[in-house]
Amino acid sequence: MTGPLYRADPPTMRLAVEAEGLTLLYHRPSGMTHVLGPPAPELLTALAEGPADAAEIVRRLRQHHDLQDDAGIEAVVAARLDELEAAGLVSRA
Amino acid sequence: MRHGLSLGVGPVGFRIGSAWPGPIAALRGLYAGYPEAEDGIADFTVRLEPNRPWRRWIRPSIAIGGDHRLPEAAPLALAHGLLAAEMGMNLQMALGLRRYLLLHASAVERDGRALVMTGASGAGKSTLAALLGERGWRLLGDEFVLVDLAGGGLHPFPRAVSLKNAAITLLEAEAPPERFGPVLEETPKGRIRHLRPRAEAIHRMAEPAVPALILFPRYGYDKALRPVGAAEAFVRLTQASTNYVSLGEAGFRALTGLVTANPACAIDYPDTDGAIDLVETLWANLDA
Amino acid sequence: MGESGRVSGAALLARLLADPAQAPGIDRRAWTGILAAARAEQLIGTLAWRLEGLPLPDRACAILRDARDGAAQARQAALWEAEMARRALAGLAVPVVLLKGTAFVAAGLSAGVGRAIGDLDILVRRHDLPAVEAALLGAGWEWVKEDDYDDLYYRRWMHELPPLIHRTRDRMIDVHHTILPPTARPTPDAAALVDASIPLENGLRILCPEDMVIHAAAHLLADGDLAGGLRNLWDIDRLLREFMAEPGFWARLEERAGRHQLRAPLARALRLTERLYATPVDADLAGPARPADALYVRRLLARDGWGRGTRRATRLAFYVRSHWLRMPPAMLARHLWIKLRKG
Amino acid sequence: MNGPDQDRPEEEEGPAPTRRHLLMLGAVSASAVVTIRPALANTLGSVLTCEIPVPDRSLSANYIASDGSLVPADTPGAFPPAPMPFKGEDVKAALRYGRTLPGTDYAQSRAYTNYIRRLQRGMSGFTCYASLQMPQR
Repeated sequence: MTGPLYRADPPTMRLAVEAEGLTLLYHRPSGMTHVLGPPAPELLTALAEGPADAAEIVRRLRQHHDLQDDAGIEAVVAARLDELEAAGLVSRA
Repeated sequence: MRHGLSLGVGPVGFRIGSAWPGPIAALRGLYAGYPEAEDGIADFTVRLEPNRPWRRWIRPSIAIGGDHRLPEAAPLALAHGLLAAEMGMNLQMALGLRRYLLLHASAVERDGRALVMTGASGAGKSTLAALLGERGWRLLGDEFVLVDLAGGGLHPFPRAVSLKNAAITLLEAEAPPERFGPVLEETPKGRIRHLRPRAEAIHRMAEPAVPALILFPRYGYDKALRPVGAAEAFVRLTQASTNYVSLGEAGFRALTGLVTANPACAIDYPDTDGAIDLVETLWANLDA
Repeated sequence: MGESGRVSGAALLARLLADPAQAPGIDRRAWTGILAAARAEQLIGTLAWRLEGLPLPDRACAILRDARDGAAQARQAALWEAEMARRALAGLAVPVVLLKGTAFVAAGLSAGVGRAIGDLDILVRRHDLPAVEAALLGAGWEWVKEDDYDDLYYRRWMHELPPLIHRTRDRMIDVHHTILPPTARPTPDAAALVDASIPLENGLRILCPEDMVIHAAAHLLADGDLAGGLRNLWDIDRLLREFMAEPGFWARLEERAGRHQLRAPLARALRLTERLYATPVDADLAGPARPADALYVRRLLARDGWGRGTRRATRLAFYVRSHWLRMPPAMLARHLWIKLRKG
Repeated sequence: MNGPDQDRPEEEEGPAPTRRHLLMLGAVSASAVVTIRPALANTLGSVLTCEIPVPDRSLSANYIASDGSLVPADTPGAFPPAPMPFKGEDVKAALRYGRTLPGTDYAQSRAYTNYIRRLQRGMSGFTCYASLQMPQR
């Protein structure tokens, strides 16, 4: 399937500090700070390879992680991408 | 303006102007021994002025103005001029400071290391700092803590402590009368009396301290202690800072540096003596 | 400067902006007043960049360094807000023209250096307004006010939608369809503004140089009471110095001002910027000095070294004038009646 | 005092982790992004006292209905604008403990406090109202 393509700024545009399973993230283009919980940082890492749709992002996640549960996985990823888009960390390519 | 005063508090210089002589005379008394703004150039201007021209004489009321102002600030009675000046200075700091990360917190220092306390107003951070400041610690500040953006050190901002209601009696038993300002009755914040910090705190106001412990105190609860992780401390301190967001990357680096390098604890306490004991115990065990 | 005690805070500020070389000679005691006036006129960042590198007292240098940092942050926030608007409107494929401060920094113009930037101002074609409004509302912007009279007032009489604010970023956007209220006497050619606009790399647009100058002049003199006028006039100085080297600039400026019915405000803006900032201007286009010019200068410099507005009567006169410019007399009366009536 | 963790942009942390680990995705509805917002309102209340006009001066041609909405002047059952802005402390007492605002009766005070509850960002009094919402204030 092909959904909308998402893209993220290159990782050099972000500063990240991990603490207690959360990621404190400073986004240079916006000057904004976000606190990210899983799987938001992993989605940004997956998009570092280049723009992708939700299905491709899931494929990239599987390369590096065991995913807890396959049912509804794309729906969760899509919901997190919406959040990241609203925060300005991800945009439609 | 007709009446004015130049005042240095820690690394920040103020010029305070007033339409009336009273507030300036009161400030001169309270801030005896403080230096003028460095180079005679003030970082911030505060104006105490009538909000309508006739308000200089008829039922005088002070509008708080200056470099930075908020249209929603409520005017104060002329008799509360010291409080108006304090609020005017606070407002400049909260809206205008960029040289340091500003935390709405109190801090005290011993052996070069600093204890930072932050919490909502009423949590007791100011009273605790004032008490510790009378009992062997150096008061760095009762309202604002300035975090150095490059080195992470804490710069003192030892303005006069603003004591409210019950805290006034508490401190009157600890500090000599000549360090107190007049009692201000029925201000919007209740009864207020200002306390000039000990001379040491003023003489060493240019000397920063290294942070060692962050506390989130809460007054009026059963004694309890809970370690606070770096992520939670980070989020709580962003909400205690008026300029975190506007400092951008420098603010992020300074604040993540502060919370990852220092332990943080939430403490609940039923009374002030209990709190002081708790603080001293935590401090003694810091390196254990 | 021995005479600095007798010169208004704003006059000293204007003098330093025009000629930064005077700054090292300034009496130490005058600095606090200059800084207070510069903050009140929203010119502290601009001043800080103008004086960068000059030998000044340490504390003045430190304060100006903070002001440069503050301006850098304002620039970043403005560009980001423009980017978020771009993302929200990208799907519409309509021309979106950045105006004022955001346009200056997006285009890298010297008028944007150190400039304070508040709301995001954009210009779109009038018939694109409903789609733009809907796209912004769908992307997290909300109305600031929910009041029928104000809403109707904006939609019928103003040159913009009622202001919108973003739900999470707390930033306002003003969506314009022309550069003066439709009720104002001059009627700029709004379609020509968009047609002549120039695309930036990211697809957003800026006005062409001549229209940019004319918009700045209209903003200063044909709309509003000259509050913040010293800053708006500085924009004009910078834009002119940047654009005048292009061959034929003054002739095109004259032609565009005629098309937008804004020759008189442009001429006065040229005379004022020459007077306050020593801008080299085309003498024919500026025209001969008028007696009222002195009144405008008086209003522009009505700020003392405590940052207070002075010259109450002059200010009031320009306030009344601003309403006069905006509305026909009958409408002005109706507007003031509704605004002033209290229960 | 910049710690070793935070001085480096992400890319210096090397390629994607080689060690596979279980990634918890959570529910669709669970939020994973919290944005830090300016905190002026939190601290404002303690650095100065503020006041709230009812209604916003630019809307003062209107009356305030009992649900706090703005209605045309002289609407039956609605109240005229308050002549003076209310002090933050008085508003807090009214919101939290149900006291009436100074110079008002019960119904009028309820209409005004309902108006204050509906304040939005950008309207005068909003920052003051927001600061009153903070715990412990």
